[in-house]
Amino acid sequence: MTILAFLIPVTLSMGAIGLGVFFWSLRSNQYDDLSGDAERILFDDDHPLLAASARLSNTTKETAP
Amino acid sequence: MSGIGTHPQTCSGDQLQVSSREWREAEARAGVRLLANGQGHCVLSIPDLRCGGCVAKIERTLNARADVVTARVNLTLKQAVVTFADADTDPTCVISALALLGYPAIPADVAQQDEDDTDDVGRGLLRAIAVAGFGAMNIMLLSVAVWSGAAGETRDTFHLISALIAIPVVAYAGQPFFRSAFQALRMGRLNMDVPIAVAVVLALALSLVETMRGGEQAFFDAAVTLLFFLLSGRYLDHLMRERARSAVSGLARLSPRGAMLRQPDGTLTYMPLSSITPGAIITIGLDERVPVDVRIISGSTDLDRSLVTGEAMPVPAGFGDTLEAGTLNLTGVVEAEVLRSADGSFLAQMMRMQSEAETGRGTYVRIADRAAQLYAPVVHLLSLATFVGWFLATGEWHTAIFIAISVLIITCPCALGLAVPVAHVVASGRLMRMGILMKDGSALERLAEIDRVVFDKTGTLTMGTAAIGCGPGDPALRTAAKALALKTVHPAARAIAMSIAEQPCQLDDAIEVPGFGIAGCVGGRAVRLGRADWVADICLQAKGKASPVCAFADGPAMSFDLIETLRPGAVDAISSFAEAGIPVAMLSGDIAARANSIANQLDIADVRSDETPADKIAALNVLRDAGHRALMVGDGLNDAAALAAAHVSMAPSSASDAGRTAADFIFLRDGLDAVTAAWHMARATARIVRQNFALAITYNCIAIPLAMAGLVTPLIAALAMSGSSLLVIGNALRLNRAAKPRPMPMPRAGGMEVPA
Amino acid sequence: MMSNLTSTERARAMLITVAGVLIGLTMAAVGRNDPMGAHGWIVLLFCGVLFFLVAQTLYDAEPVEDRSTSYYDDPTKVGILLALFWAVVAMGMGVWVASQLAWPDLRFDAAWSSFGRIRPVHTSGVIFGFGGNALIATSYHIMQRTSRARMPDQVSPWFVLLGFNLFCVVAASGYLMGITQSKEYAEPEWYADLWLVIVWVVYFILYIRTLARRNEPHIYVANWYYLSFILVVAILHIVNNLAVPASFSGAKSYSAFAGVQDAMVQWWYGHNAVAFFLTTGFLGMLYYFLPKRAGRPIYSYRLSILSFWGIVFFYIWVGSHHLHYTALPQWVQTLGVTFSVMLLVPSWASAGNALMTLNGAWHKVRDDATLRFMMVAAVFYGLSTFEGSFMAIRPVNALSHYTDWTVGHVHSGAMGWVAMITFGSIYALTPMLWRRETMYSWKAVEWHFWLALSGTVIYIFAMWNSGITQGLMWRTYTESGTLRFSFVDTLIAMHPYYIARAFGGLLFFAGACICFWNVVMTIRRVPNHAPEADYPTIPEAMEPAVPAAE
Amino acid sequence: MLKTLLKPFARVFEFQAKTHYRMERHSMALTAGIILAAGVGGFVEIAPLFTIDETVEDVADMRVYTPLEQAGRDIYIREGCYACHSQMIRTLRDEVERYGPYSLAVESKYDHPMLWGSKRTGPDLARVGDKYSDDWQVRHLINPRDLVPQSVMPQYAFLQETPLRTDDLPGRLKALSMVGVPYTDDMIANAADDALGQARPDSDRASGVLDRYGEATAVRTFDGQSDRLTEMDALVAYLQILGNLTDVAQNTQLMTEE
Repeated sequence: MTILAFLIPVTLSMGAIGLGVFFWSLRSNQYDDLSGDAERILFDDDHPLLAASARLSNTTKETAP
Repeated sequence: MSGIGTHPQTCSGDQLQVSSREWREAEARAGVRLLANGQGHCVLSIPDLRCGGCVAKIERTLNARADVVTARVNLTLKQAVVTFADADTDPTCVISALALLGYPAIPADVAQQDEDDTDDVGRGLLRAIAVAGFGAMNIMLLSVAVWSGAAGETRDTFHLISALIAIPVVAYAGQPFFRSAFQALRMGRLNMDVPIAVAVVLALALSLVETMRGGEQAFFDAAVTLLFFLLSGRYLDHLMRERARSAVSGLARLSPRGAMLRQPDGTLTYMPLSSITPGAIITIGLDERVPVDVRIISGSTDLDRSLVTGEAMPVPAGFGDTLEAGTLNLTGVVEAEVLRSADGSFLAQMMRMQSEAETGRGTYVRIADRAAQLYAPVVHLLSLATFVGWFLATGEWHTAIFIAISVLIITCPCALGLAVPVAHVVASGRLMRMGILMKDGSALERLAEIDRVVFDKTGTLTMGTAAIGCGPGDPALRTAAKALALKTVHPAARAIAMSIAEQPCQLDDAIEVPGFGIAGCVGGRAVRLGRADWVADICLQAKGKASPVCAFADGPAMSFDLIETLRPGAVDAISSFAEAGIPVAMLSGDIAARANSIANQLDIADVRSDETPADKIAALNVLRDAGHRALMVGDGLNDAAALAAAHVSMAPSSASDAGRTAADFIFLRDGLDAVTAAWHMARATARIVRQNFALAITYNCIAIPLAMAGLVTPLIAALAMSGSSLLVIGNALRLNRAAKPRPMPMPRAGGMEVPA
Repeated sequence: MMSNLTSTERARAMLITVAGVLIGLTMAAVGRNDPMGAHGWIVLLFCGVLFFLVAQTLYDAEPVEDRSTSYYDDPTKVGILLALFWAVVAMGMGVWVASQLAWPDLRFDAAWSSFGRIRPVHTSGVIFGFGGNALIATSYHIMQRTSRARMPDQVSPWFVLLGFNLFCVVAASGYLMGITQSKEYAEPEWYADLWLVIVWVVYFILYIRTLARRNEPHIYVANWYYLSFILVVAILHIVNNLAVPASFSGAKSYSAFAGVQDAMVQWWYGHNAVAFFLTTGFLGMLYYFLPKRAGRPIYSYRLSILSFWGIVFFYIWVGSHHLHYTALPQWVQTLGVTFSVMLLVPSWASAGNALMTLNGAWHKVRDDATLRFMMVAAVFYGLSTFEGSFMAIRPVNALSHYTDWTVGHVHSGAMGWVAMITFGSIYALTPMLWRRETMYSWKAVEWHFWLALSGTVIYIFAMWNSGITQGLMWRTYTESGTLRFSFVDTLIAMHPYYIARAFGGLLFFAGACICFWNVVMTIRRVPNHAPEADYPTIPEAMEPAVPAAE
Repeated sequence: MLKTLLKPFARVFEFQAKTHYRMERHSMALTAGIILAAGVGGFVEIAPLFTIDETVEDVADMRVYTPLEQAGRDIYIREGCYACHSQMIRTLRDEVERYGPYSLAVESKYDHPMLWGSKRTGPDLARVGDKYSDDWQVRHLINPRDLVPQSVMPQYAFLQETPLRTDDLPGRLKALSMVGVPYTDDMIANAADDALGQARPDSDRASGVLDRYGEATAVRTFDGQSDRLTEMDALVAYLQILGNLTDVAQNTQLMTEE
């Protein structure tokens, strides 16, 4: 089964990639608000959120207190 | 404004009003943290955030504002993180906007927010679990391959790959255990991590030797899976503590961050606490907490000194009276001279007392560590005996070492490391659904061992808010009293206003005299509601009556007797403890009359009244020295330190912040049945944990002889370990169904009337 | 459609099509005396049509639409229509192929219409054509909505979608001409494989760039599933299709591995193509559209993340359960069994999570056929994964391997889970994309649901019966210890079940046609009569009857 | 286009620099990084020590497919016969009794790609070689229902008329030798002649086939037409050699499992 000498490293490296992605997801705190994120998809108003910087430059907005 | 009352009014009402609004904004602004890029960052705690709809609504309105860069709501922690364009924008307008939406928000304690912003311990554990999981999975694959028949060079290769995976994984994921084991050993005492660390290291070393020798069996998977199970147990334990702590820290802080300082040129500026020195003059506005110990130099007010006496009933204070830090200024705006700096104040002393008491409790050795004391030496001795036995029997040291280490591995401490936290997590989940927050696992263990219960009176056995017993008959006086009562925030007046059903009559030029009461005139006749001796100035009959009194000038005077209603379920709680043969005592800061009336009403024998916080701690220490383990139930208004000193403590959600941080359990609902429910749950959990130990011991009694006989192969070790862990977790999950609290007894008709 | 592209984008698109035409030309020239030449013409035609489409609008006015306030949905719309087109074509092929097994003379007197050549058209057509297009279209929709950000550019989504469809066209036409590598679900030849690698890498980069510019910090779990689908399928595809072409002017190529090594790699790929193409991709679809349509959050979001890591880890190792009792070493087979059985845990975690989400919304499932599609999909996902783990055990596999039972298991997963969740998502997506209140006819959706369900059930029962009968007949001995049935006897016994299977397939195919018709009518005509009850999602009481797990 | 394509990588490089800086700050993460790097480094050095047992038996008399048989195999693949026929006899008693000794790994050692198959609508063909006469195979392929009335197999009559292409055979053998099949240069050069030779027993090329592929190679007019070399010749030649490449299975077969 010399093929395993090829298959095992491939699968181990895929596992390592998985681990790396998990570490990245931890660092970019993807798991902070789980119940909130589950609900968030239900309430999008079907147009994209302006990037924060874009919104600031767009000054026409009302500034009610 | 005629100078009613004997005390000079130096500054006019509206100027002082301004100072209190300024103070509130300054207080909120102090909650904004400056970010690196000059933007302000503020965390608002929004308690009644419930669903995705609220999240979407809040975010849409806040993001639409010009001064907000981003607003992001965290539904799990019920908090909103708002980033402002520039650091000194005022968050109160955002708070009012949220209030408009129907979501009142209070600036969460930003200082505390920093620590658990990046919950490093939790993240570190999660990373270790991920690495251990990755290692365990892949090594398990290679091990299953070897167990199902891969032999010869293939087996050596798989052992080699497992070794290459296991070494970095154990080095990285094992650190929490190695570190704490090393500390424990350095201090010469054994804790649970020592056997774990030894088992893992030896298993790894043995397996490496076997790999080099080309032997058949290696325990790489045992070592890494052991780490994986124990790390998950530790993470569950940490998660539970984190959940309880975030629930507590979400509430507003106790002492304010700064005060309005009277500058030499007469203007009022907001100064942080640290820069206020004795001798400075500060003003304290309406509904503000006194920041430091001060003496009033002008104005008079009513004070809620519950933090000191535990009595919520306001106390008047005037010129020359000293105010302790932490008390709440209710009705009047006063100017006062600072006596001691912030960290010397009464509040700081209270906090210090409490932390000392808490460290005292720290010495409580958790059940797992106690078991480790017993478990570690026995196991090590057994494995040594095996080594010696086999060495004598066969003469080759290698098989002896192999079997000795297999003994060490097979007696995996998963039952200790995993079962106890799982039981506690399940229990805390159940308690959470019953509206009881638990601080950490050890609280549950301690609650199960109590043999004494001590109750605080005000706010715990009684509802804390005053209620009106019977009122006067004359309708004109009742409507006048209602009209007057509506004009002030004084808790007693509010209770009076609530208890009078009729519509308030037309009242003109009502004046509130802080510390005395409210005066006004109805249809030309003067009328006063307040302290008996002050009302007596216009109506002689009022002298000698129990205050508060209401009377027209020279008309009949009537007094309202304020009474305290018992908390629902108080009687049943006491009786269930009595049935279980646990003596109940009551400590109260209140006067003897009221304390005794409530005590005999609940037939509590051991009653002590007029207790200062120090007396309460002394009483608890007496109990502890006598070897009793006391449960203290108090609202912590004045006895936060006592709560910390007791063996285990419980506080209602209405308790002060100091009380909430000190108590081990916080019950959110009003009923006292929560106390008995928590107690039943604690005992059920203790029983389950004992069963788990029994299971672990029987498992070990079977596994160790097997191992000593040398029959343990890595496959059996793996099956035994995961089997025992699953068995023990299954048993812990049984807690979900067991120990259903007895159905809630119907509370008896209404609260009992007790003369205030 | 083209009007939304700016002139530079149209120029770039045209450039790509011109490149495609050139490639087609060279293939046609180089492979003139080899079937590859025909493929050259097909590529030329495909890119030529695209070139013509783009060239026409090259000098039209610039698009006026402000891109920062809307998502880019055109590729999604075209993707859904292509998916349905392929569904109808490939399922039609499926019915034809099934009928050929019942009535062998049901074919044209030409080489291309033999069972051997049109069967892969059915398998690749359904998996890559219908499933692939549906995944690409829904992933475009989901990644933009959950990241609340538009796609980074407007050419690469078209390149991926149309490039993928070129791969499907080349594959299907190739099989009819006899161009195949004979590796199941990886039959297309070496130049088609290379083309798919290019398309797939662009798809991965497009997905990562969209996530990189997301305005919603949290990456929703559906994206995790889609990303793992794209990444792992890329690795599997490359490893399994390593081959040396006989000559660069011919279609024929020889795989790099041989015999038992090739078997291991083929079924390492084979099972993981099922795992990552047909499971994680469509789980991503489930985790987005089911909560959206039911108006309730997933029952336990933490569990969905946990089962993600579970599935990603466990699936990789189970390939060898396809090779029980073969020349594969014994311990590799046992390894496959152990992990196939352990694989049941994360699979049932996802299925359970989906069904518990519907707790408290069962009245919606009763009334709304689209949600019922998704619910039935989750049930079938649970059934087929359990059946898979069960069949991986050696003694059971000894009976089921090489029989129709395997076909039954494949179709309970494909028709019951993959197709149903895709139809549900398409019915949920179409009104949203074309800004319609509801589908053109809710009755058609109900008809499609019942046709699909009965078709699937009939198909599965037919195959279970025929599979088990065949397996048992092969191993029956007479008292005197000789084999009781010859192979032909077992074949005769299969005949009635093949007819039943063809009928089940026909029902399912009819359902797919109704779906295609319904979607087209929804696009073309606004319903004049008020539709009684195709329930748009009304967010009812948000409190789930069962409090969320964590 | 390139710039936009590289933009994400710029961010990746910057991300990598940032993480590197951050890793330095967290000493624990740094040690973990070093251990992992060392682990992978070690892995690469030690890798050559890897010797996974060669489970494929090495047998002297295993021979490669002749060009004609290989062409037949390619036609077998082209027509999709693997969809209904498997070529793997499992280690089960009823299969061994029905089809012959169970297949060993060595027998499919030169199969690029392997044709073990996954469905038996038709019988297993692993040992169909020489089980039926050439003539039976030809008439069965032309119309299966003539010989087996209930068969559902399609008709392949056109094979009898389609001439076999032999000009690309050397290229095919060359490709096969690149993936590990031991074809000698001599075999590759004479591929086309050998293909014709194997179907023309009386022609001069036949002797070349025998001395290149061994005396036991079947040299016959497989499709019964001695004037033309058709695809039928190739396919029948391939079918007749299935199971006979080596007779190690026949003479080393132990009692089957189960």
